Amino acid sequence: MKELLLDALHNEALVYTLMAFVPLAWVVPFALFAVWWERKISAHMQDRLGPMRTGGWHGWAQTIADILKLIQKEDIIPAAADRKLYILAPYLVFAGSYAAYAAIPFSAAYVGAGINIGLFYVISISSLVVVGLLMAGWASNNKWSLFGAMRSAAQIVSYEVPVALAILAVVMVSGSFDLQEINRQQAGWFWHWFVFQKFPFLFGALLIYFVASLAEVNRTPFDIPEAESELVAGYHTEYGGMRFALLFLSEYANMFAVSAIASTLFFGGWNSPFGEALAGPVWGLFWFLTKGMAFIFVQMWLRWTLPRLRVDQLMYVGWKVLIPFSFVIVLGVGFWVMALR
Amino acid sequence: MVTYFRDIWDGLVTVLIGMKVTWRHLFTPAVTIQYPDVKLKLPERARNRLYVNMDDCIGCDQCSAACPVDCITIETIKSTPDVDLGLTSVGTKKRLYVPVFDIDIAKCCYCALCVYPCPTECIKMTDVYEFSEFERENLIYRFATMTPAEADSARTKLATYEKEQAAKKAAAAAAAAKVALPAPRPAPPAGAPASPAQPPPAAPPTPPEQKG
Amino acid sequence: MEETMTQPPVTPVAPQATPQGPATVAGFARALKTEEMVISMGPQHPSTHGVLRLELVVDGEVVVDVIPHIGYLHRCFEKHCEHMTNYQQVIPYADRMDYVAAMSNELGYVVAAERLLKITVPERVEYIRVIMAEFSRIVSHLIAIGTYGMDIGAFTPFLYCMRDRERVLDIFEQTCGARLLYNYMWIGGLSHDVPANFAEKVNDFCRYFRPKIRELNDLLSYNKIFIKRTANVGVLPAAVALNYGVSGPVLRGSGVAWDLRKNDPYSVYGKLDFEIPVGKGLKGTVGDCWDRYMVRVHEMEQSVNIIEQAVAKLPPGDIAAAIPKRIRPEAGDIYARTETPKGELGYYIVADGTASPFRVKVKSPCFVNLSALPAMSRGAMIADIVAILGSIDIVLGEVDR
Amino acid sequence: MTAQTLSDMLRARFGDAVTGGKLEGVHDPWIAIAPGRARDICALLRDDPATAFDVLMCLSGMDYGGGKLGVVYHLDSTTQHHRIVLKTEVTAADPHVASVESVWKTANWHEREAFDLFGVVFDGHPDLRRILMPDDWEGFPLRKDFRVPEFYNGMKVPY
Repeated sequence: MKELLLDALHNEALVYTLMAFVPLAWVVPFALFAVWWERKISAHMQDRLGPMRTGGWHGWAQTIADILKLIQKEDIIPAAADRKLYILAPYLVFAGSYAAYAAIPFSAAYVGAGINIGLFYVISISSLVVVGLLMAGWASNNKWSLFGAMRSAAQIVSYEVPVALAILAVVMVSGSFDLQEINRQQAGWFWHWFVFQKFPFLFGALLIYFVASLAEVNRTPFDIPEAESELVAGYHTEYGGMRFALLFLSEYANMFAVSAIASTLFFGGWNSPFGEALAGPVWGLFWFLTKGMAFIFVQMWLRWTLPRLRVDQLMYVGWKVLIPFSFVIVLGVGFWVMALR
Repeated sequence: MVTYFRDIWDGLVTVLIGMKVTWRHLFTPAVTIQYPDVKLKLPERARNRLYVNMDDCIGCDQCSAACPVDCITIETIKSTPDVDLGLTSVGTKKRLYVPVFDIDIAKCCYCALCVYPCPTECIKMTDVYEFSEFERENLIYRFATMTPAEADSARTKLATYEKEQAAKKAAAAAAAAKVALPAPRPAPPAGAPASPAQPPPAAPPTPPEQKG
Repeated sequence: MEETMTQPPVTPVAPQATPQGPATVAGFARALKTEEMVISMGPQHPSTHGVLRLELVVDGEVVVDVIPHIGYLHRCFEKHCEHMTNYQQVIPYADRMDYVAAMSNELGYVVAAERLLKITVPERVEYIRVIMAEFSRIVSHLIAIGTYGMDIGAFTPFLYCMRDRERVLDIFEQTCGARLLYNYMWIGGLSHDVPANFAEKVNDFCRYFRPKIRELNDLLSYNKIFIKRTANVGVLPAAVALNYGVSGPVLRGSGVAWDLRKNDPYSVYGKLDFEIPVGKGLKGTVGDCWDRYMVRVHEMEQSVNIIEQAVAKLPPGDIAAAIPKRIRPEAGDIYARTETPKGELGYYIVADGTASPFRVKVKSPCFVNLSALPAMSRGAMIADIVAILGSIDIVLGEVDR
Repeated sequence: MTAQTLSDMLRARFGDAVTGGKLEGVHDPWIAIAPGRARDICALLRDDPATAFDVLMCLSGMDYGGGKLGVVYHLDSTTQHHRIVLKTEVTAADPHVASVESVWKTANWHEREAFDLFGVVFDGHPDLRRILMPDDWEGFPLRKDFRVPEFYNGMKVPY
């Protein structure tokens, strides 16, 4: 894609700028859709109908109306807030989650930046979100926000360890940090996907990655940073209007980012499940998004099923369950790879 | 160690059980209805907005006395013997004009205690439940059918009649050397009490009540 | 937030050099200068179940002390009663105390007033009252369980509970015309007899409801996360519970089999067969939040049993006792207590021989149960406070009256 | 234990502190006690295995009119299955009653409520503050001679 654009425009700076906006064309509609979708899923799981009026068919325009409302809302900054940090925080959070999209391979033909340490880049850049959340919580000057920010920092930092270890298992199998390379290695029929390789180690790695990524994106049962029954709304208690919308958007962007990584690492990314059939760049995009959305669905399904853990139990799950198991998996995969060499 | 693994196993299993439940519900029809488009039929006994059939009201004030929140205001004027106010549908003779019959539905607690004592069954709870208003004032329902002018003339008439009666009595009393009864209700200045814009004294426009 | 801070609230951490050289972890914690933080939970907070304000003294996430502040929903019930023109007018106000179980509140009041007047009501009335009070218990427990799930973070059980609750409210509405505040039980009788197909509807509900309890157990009660969040949390030992005078599921959750329907029977409970579920500490300690929660689940099952029996036994007859039009009890006082879903609801009525009560004091179960909150929650975490408060199941309308 | 034996026992034990009572012909038999001795009497009633009143069902403040206030204790025993009512009377001029908070924790909030609404002062209560009314409320609303103030903090009261 980059090559195509370069041929057409002959201006590297312009091409890179354009390339930077391409994922946005997915992220924003996705967030709008996912919010609506989540409402519908939650509603139907709860024997309700969810939004039904706005836009006619099943309230499809509900989130568009919501975002229009949020744009129009008065921009309120609490008097006692730390103004600069308060304003900066949502952008930082969004930047952190959006930056991860640079290395995500949407299709065989499109990846924002085909860097050979793509996986490593995604893990590290998404940690930027923590800084933003801490900033938001601190700058709001609200005790509940501060609790939320502190919890979120502790949680995300702790759960990066099992995430990284689960990813490491895949990296050991594939021998590459390059996400496109990992995709290419899973080409062929669906049993070539890494989730079915080195059974049960990589399947375990998938479980660990999935659970830990739920914690990374603050989804139930690990949504303690914004646990509405305890902390009102956690770090975004004091945010409203567009700033809140931005925090919300980045949350959904994050959800898709971790789902995309999961589908790339374990489910063949843009590879068709049927070998050469239905393959190709456009079909690749379709498979990739479908797999990502399937993960999003499971996240939502879990959210509307489970209660929430307590903060110390969250740490217990992270440090005493996920990390030991991921070490076992890393060891197992390591021996397997060594033995087969 | 055993507990450790059992906890993890239990956790996984119970999560899956829960997911099974919600998955099943994903495909169960919704129990909610699309309210303004679809409405449930209310049962016969539904207690909602109050309605007063003024043709049957005899002004006995029993509903107002039964009301625990004092949301009913009734004023009555005695009729003179020469007027026939007619009969109610249950055959009670009406003897009182009812120039004011106000219900502050914003205060009403829908307990229906006013419905039961009514001798002519003219006050009842209907099945109308959509009656929100932008102005609190509009929630004071004025059921009286008399115009202020009619009420005034009725009052004047009563006052004249009572004066005559008093005079007659006084004459009779003087004759019998007894004390005459004073007129119990002096004629009020014309216009003032029956002005429709004025809310009844028991129900001034109130700020939102801080309940719930 | 009540206290807006001008400075960020956490004091800068200044580790002091200890003479013993590098500190151990515990020693390091001691060397840190930490301060307790006072945080105001409520009156505007999603899980204080109304307008309760809890002043939490916290040390990080650990709660050092809880100071409840109540009175935000004080509606002068007792003062109102003294100003009513008759005893009957109190009932709509009694409805509004525990507004999720209004029938039980009415039952408590009419039982007290009828004892004061020394009248007995027809058997049919008693059975209908029991059916309604037990439905009321189901409704109240459904709300308690549903909102408890929500407090713990599970949203879906709440809506399932609301869905089932609506079915009971339909029965109420068909019977007396109102869904929430009924004014159904009157002194000496009822406002309406039950509708024509009442028994059929009630039995339909009972058949419908039993599987729903099992589903709720699958989804929430035995969920590992839910158990982890509630077992061993907010333990209230039986002796402390009695000393605090708590009642209802809170007391029974502590393992004390005390239910006024059995221990001080009123109405026709003596003729019905049911069990008193008590907390057994199956998942943790006796008297923890899970026990209190589970007592409510089992009580719903028992209520369904009671309702089925009562409907089967429902005798024909009149729905009002012969009582004078103007109720004027002799001078005297009475304390009558009934078992509402929340616990022991007592009415202390003092009559002075006039048509209106001289004094009505309500011993509200929520008020007393809430007063035990600090005893249950010292040393818990903030998330536990929510769990403990939810397991007490307060309704602020009754706490503040 | 019947109300009569209870009354006799208290009389034998506390003498003058038991000031009367009515045991027959009432809904709930009651014993009148001296306000200053309420704590001692209640402590005995709780601790004596024969009485074992382990639950304070209700504690009500009262205003009998004419400047006479009172406190009514409804006691219950979950083990002995008997009940008794204790009543004590004080004057509005000197409304001091011994607190039973140390006997039953139930009394803590109930006594605060009686203080809040009637102005009965409970000596020995650890935390006697208003509970239902705002902290800066003036007067005791459930007293018979209470008049609703016209303004509260500048807001008109019977709005």
